[in-house]
Amino acid sequence: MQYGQPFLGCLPTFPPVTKVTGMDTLLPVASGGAAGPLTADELRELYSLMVAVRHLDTSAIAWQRQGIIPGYAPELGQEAAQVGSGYAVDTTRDFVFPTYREMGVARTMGVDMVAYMSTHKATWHGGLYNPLESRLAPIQAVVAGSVLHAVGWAHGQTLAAGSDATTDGGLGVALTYFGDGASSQGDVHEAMNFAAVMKAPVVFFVQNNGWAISVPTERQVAGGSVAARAAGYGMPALQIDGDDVVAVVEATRRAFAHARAGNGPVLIEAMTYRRGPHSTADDPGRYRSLDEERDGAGADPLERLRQRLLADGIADEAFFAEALAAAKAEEEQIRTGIQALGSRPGTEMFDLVFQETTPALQAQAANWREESEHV
Amino acid sequence: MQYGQPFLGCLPTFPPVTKVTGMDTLLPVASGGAAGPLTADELRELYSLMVAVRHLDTSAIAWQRQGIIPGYAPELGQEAAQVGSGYAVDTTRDFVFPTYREMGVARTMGVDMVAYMSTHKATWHGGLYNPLESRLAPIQAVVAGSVLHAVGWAHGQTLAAGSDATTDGGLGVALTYFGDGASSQGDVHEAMNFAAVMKAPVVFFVQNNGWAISVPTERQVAGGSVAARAAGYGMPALQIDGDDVVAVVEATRRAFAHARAGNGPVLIEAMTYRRGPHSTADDPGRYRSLDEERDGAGADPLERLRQRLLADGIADEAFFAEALAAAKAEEEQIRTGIQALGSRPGTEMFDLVFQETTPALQAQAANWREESEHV
Amino acid sequence: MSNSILESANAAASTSAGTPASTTVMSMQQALNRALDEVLAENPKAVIFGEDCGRLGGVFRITDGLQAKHGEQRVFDTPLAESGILGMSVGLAMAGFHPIPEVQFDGFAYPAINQIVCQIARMNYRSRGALPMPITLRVPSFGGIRAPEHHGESLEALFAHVPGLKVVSPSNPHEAYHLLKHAATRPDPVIFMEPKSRYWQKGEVDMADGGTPEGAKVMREGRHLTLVAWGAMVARCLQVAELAAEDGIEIEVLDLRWLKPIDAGALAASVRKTRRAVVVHEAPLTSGLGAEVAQLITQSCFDTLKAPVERVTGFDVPYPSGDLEDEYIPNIDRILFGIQRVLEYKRG
Amino acid sequence: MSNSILESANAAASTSAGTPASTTVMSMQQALNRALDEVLAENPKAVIFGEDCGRLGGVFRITDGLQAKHGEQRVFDTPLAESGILGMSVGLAMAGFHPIPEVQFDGFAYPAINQIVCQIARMNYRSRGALPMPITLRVPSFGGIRAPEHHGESLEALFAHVPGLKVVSPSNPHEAYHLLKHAATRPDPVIFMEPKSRYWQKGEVDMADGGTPEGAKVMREGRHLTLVAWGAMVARCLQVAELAAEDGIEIEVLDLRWLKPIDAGALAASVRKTRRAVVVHEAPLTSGLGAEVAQLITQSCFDTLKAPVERVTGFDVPYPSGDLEDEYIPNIDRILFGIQRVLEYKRG
Ligand SMILES: Cc1ncc(C[n+]2csc(CCOP(=O)(O)OP(=O)(O)O)c2C)c(N)n1
Ligand SMILES: Cc1ncc(C[n+]2csc(CCOP(=O)(O)OP(=O)(O)O)c2C)c(N)n1
Ligand SMILES: [Mg+2]
Ligand SMILES: [Mg+2]
Repeated sequence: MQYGQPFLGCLPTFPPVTKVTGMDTLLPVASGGAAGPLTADELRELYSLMVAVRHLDTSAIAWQRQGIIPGYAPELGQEAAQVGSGYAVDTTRDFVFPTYREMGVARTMGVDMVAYMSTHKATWHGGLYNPLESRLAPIQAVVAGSVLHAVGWAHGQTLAAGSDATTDGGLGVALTYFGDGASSQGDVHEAMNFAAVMKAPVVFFVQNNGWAISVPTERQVAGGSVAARAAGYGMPALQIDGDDVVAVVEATRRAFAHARAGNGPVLIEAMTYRRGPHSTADDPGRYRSLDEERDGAGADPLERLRQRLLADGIADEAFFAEALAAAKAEEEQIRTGIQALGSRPGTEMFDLVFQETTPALQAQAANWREESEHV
Repeated sequence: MQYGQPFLGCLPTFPPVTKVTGMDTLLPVASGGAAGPLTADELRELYSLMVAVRHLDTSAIAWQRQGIIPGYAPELGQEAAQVGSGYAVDTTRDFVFPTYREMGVARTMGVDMVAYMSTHKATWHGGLYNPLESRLAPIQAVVAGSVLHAVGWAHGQTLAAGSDATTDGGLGVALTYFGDGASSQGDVHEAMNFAAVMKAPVVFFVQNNGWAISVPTERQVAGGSVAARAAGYGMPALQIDGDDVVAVVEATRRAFAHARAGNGPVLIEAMTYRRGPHSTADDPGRYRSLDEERDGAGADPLERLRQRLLADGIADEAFFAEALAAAKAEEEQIRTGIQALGSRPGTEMFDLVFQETTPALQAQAANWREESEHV
Repeated sequence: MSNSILESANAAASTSAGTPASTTVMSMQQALNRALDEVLAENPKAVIFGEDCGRLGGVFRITDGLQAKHGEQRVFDTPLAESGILGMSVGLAMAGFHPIPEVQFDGFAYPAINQIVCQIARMNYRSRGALPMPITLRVPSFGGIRAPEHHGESLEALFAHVPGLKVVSPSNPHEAYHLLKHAATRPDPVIFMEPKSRYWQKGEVDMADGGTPEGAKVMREGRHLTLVAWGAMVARCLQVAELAAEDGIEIEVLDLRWLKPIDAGALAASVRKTRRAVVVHEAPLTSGLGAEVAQLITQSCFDTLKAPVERVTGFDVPYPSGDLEDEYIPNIDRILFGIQRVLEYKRG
Repeated sequence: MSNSILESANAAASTSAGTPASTTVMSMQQALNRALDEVLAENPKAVIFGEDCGRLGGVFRITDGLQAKHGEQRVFDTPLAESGILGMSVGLAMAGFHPIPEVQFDGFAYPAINQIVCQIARMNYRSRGALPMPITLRVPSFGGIRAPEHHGESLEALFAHVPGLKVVSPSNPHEAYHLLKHAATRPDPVIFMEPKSRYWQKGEVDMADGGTPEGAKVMREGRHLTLVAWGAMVARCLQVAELAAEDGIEIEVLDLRWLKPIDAGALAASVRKTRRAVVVHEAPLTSGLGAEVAQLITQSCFDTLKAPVERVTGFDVPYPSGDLEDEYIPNIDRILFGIQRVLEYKRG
C-alpha cells in the first residue's frame, strides 16, 4: 500500500518501448529467421498474401451483389494489419480469436477459405472450418465476445506449463482481435485486468479503423487511444501504423516474444481505416463524406508495400502480375467452392447442441423430421 | 487519426495535477468559505462527524452480535475517506451513489440514520430513506452496480443545462463510490468511458481499502492503482491518502469544482484500509494475519485528526469528550429507532413494484392476503 | 401443404375493410419512427440514444431523421456498450428524464441484463416509488432475416419472468405506432420488442384511433380453435387461419401484444368459446412463454378444453444460420400440424 | 395450519431407514466439498476458481481446504468480475481444461449472462463439436437466509430456456455429492444450482451408491397428488407430505433434480398414478419453470388429470428483504392451500 504522502500524485509513467522500424523509414531486409528483420522472400510472401486478401475481399462484395452470399463484412484498407499480425502466428502452438472481420488473418494462417466464407453464405454461424485444427476460434459476432476467451486459453497455457513456463521455447500465445468500438465493452476491461493480474500470454490486437459502424473513434474512445489504456493495467502497449505491414509483423512478433517468455500480456493498437462500408448492409454516405473518407484513409497499404518493394528492388512488375493472377485463380476456386456448398442438413441443428444429447432434444428432432422432412 | 509515423509510440503523458495539501504536512486553517482551506469550525465538525460515524459503526457490529440486526458491513478505518468526501457534497444540487458500505457518507450528508440502517435490519433492501430528498441513491448491493447510474444522472445535468452549462454556478455533480474490487467490473470501465466521452460531471470516488473480501488489491487491480486507469480515458485522477480527512475534503472539493464547471469527470482513489471484517459474516483470520492487518492499516484516521487538532490548538480534550458523548447519545437514539422499527407490511411487496400496477399483480396480492393474512 | 404460401401471404395480414379517414398506409419502420418523433415533440424529457441511433438513424432506420429534427441533445449515439447504455438510462431516469434507449439487436441485450434485471426492474421498488424508471427499451427482435449469429433471438420469456418489467410486442404498423406511443409515455419500464422481419411490411395505421393499448387483441374471429401469437408470428397465424378457413376450420387469432402482464382474461374468453388452443412462438420450447400461456389457458378453461394446449415453437437449439432458419421458425406446415393434433385429439 | 411447523421439520427430510455401510452423515456443504475434492483428484484438467474460492474457501466454504490441498494452480481466486470468470472459463475449456467456476451468489450471475448464453451454451454447436464446453458452473442459489438484496434469486427458468445448457439442483447432501460428481465430469456445460439455505443441513450420504444421476427422483411415494419441487423446496414439500399424511392424504414428492432436460417421463408416470399435481418453486410465478412443468404434465396426462395443475411459487415481485422473505417463499400454508384447491376441484 502506498501511504505516507497525503497526496500521492497521479499515474506511473510507462516505460518507453523501443521503436519498431517500419518500411516507410527503411525496409529492413535480412537473411535472419523469424526473430530478425524480414527476408526478401517473406516480404514478397506478405505482398502475395495482401493481394490475395484484397482480391477475395473485394470479390466477396461482388458475390453479395450477385446473390451468391447474403452478406459480408469487408476489410478494405485493413489488409496490412490483418496479414501482418496473422503472419506472426505460430500455428503449431498459438491460438487466434477473431471477430467477424478477420478474413485476412484466416487467409494468412492458411485456413480453408471455403469453410471460412461459408459463414457469410449463412451456412453455419462461426464457419465450417475446424477451429482446433486451424488454430482459429470460430468467427465471433458478439463485439468483444471472445477477448476473455483468449485470456482463459492463455491462462491454460500457463497452467499446462506448470513451473516450467519457459521450457519448450516458451508458452503458446493467444492473439485476440477487436475493434475501436469493441474497446468500449466491459468485457475488454475485464480481459485486460485478468490477463495482467495473471500474467497470461495474450496479445490484444486492436484494429482501430476509425469507425464502429457510424460512430467515429473520437466519440467512442475517450482519451483517443486504446493503447493508452494499457498503462493503467501495467501492461506494455504498442501503437503502430497498421497500414505498414512490416511494422505490423515486427510489432506483433515482438509482442509474441514478450508474452511467450512468460512476461504477460501486450496490447497492440494498429491505426488503420475502414475504407468500405461496415457491411454490405451499410450505407457510409449517411455518416461520412467521400472527402472525409479519403482524408482518413491515407495511402493504400497494398500500394505502399508495392512502392517499397519496387523502390528497393525486391519485386518487379512481373512478380506483382503473377501475384494478382494467383489471387484471381484462388478467388475463383473459393467462389466455386462457395457456390457448390449446399445447406447443412437440418438434423445438425439438434445433433451439434451437446456432446451428450438429451431425450427431450431427440424427441424434438424426431418431431421435426416428421413434420418438416415427412419421415 | 494519427498517421505518418510507422510506430506511434505509447501513451500520452498525463498532465501533472497540483498537490492537495493534507493535514500531515500542514493543517490549512483559514477563514475562507468552501472553496478555500478548511476553517477551524469545519475541522471540528469533521472530527465530530468522524466520531459519530466511528461510534455508530462499531456499535452496529455489537447490534448484530446482540441480535438487533442480522448483518452489517463495517467501515472501520474508512471514516476519513467517507466523511471527507461526503462533506464536499452540496445536497442542494449534487447526487450521491453509494455502495453497501457508505454509512459514513450518509451520516455526513444528514440522511435519517434509522431509515439508513433499516437495510441492515432486513427491513427493506436499499433502505427506508427517501433517496430523492436526501440526495443519496438507495444502498446498492451489486458491486459496481450504480457507477453507470451516476454517469446517466450526471449527463442529465448537462442535458438540463443545455448550452448554459456553467450558469447558475455550474452543474450538479454525481459522486459515485466503489471499491478496489469493484474496479474490476466491466461496468466501471463503461462508466468511465461514457463519462469521459460525454464530459459528464461525475466524481468517481474509489475507496481502495486493500481488500475485496479475501482478495488483496495486488491480486485484483492490475498495475496496482485504480487512479492510473484514468489517464487512459483522458480523465484527471487524484490518488490521495484516504485516511487524511483534510486531504480527502480538499481533493473532493477540487474534483467537484472541475466537474461542476463542465470540464468532465474526475477520478479520486482514496488509499485506506478495511480494518474490520468484510461483513459480520466474514472471518478475516482465514486470509490475513493480525500482523498484516496492523501493518496494512497504518495509523488510525480518527486518532490522526485528533492529534493534529490538539497540536494546532484547534480542539481540546473537553471538545473530544463532548463529541464522543454526542456520538453516544446519537447511537442510542438510532438504536432505539431501529429496535422500534417494525416489519413493512407484506402488501408493499406488491404495491411498490410499479407506478401503475397490473391486474396479474393485484390478483397475486389478493391471493397472498387470503392465504397469508387470512382476509 | 407447401411453404411457398409463405412468400405471398404477408400482405393479407395488414389489410382491412372500411378504412377511416385518419388512416394512412405505412411500414412498421415508418410507424415507429413517427411515434418516436411525436413522443419527442410532446415530452421534452424524452431522450433517445444507443449505438448508431443518432447520425445514422439506427441500423434499421427507426430513428431516421430524429437527430436532425430534435437535436443532438435529444437523440444521440453512445459508445458501443449495452450495459453502459442501460445503466446510463437508470441515471437519466433518476434525473427526471424519460430514456428511450435502443439495443441494436436482441442478442446484444444480454450484456445489459444485469442492469435491466437488477437495476431498471427494481429501482422503483427499492426506492419505494421515489425513483420511478420510465424507461422504454426498444429491442429489434426475433428472427427471419437471414442475419448473422445473435441477430435473431427471442428474449420474451426472460423479460416476462423479471418482476418489475413490462413487455410488449407489436405485430403490425398500426399496433407499432400506438403501442410505442403508449409504452413511451408510461412511468414504468417497458421492453418494446420490435419484430424486425416485419419492419418493411406496410399496413394501415389509424392514427386517430388506436383502440385500447392494453391487453391482447383478437385479430381474427373464429370458433374452432384459438391461435395465440405475438410479434412476427401473428401475421403467420393469420395466414394459417386463412388457409384453414378454406377447409371450413374457423380459427381465432389472438395477438397477445403484452407479454407481461399477460391478458389472462382474453385468453380465457377466447378459449372458452373455441375450446382448443395452439400457442406459437419463435423462441425455444422449453421454459418459453408458450408454457405460461398454455398453463394460463389450462387453469381458466380446464373444464372446457377439448385437448391439451399445443405449443408450436422454435426448438431447444441455438438460433441457426440463415440456411436453416426456415427449419427453426414455426412455419405454416408446423402450425397446421399442431392445429391438426389438437383438432384430432381423442380422450382416452 | 401454522408456520411454526416450519422450524422443526428440517431434519425429517434427510433421514432414512436401513442405512448401508457406505453411508456417512454430513452437511450439504461437506458433501459438495468432498465431491469437488474427488473431482480434482481424479481429473488433472479440473480447475476451480471464482471470487474468494481459493484462500478463503468460498463465502460458504464449499471450496474450503481445496487450494491448500491441490495447489494454487488448481484452485484460485479471480478478480471481482463475473463476466470475466465465465469468459475465462470458455477459453480454459478450449484449451482442454474442465473449469468449475463459482459465481458467489445467484444474483451475480447476471453480469455473466452474456458469456453464459452467447458463448458457453453455443460454443460446442458453433464449432460443430470441435470445442466442447465441459464447464460446471456452481451457483449458490435460492433464498431463505435473510441475506442482502440479490442474494436470494432463482434463475432456473432463465437457464432452462437457454439451448445448450443443462441445469441441475440437489435437494440434500446425498444428491449434492452425487449430482456434483456427475455434473463435473460431463462434457457439456451444466449450471449447478446449490440451495444455499440447505448448506448446513445434515443428511446421510451413501458414497458408494448414488443411483442414477439422471432424471427426476421420487422422494416419497403417494397416490393422491404429486408435489413437484427442486432445491430447497423439496424438503419443504416432504414436510407438507408428512402433515397431509396425518389427514390421510398420501402425497408423492418428486424431486425434479434436472431442470433441463426435464424428466417428462417421470412427471407423466407419477401424475398418471396420482391424477393431481402441484408444482412448487421460489422463483416468481410468471414464466417460471412451474409453467413448463405444469404444461408437460398437462400434455401427457390430459385425460387422467382431475384438476388443472396448480402452481405455488414466489410472486411477481423483486425478491424482498429478510423481513418479508417468509411471505414471499412458498410456505407450508400456501402449499397446503394449493393442494386443497386441487383436491377440491370440481368440474364446472
Ligand atoms: C455486443 C454487441 N453489440 C452490438 C453489436 C452490433 N455491431 C456489430 S459490429 C459493430 C461495430 C463494431 O465496431 P468495431 O469494434 O470498431 O469493429 P469494426 O466493425 O470497425 O471492425 C456493432 C455495433 C454486436 N455485434 N455485438
Ligand atoms: C456483482 C457482484 N459480485 C459479487 C458480489 C459479492 N461481493 C459483495 S462485496 C464484495 C467485495 C467488494 O470489494 P470492494 O469493491 O473492494 O469493496 P469493499 O467491500 O472492500 O468495500 C463481493 C465480492 C456482489 N455484491 N456483486
Ligand atoms: Mg472499428
Ligand atoms: Mg475493497
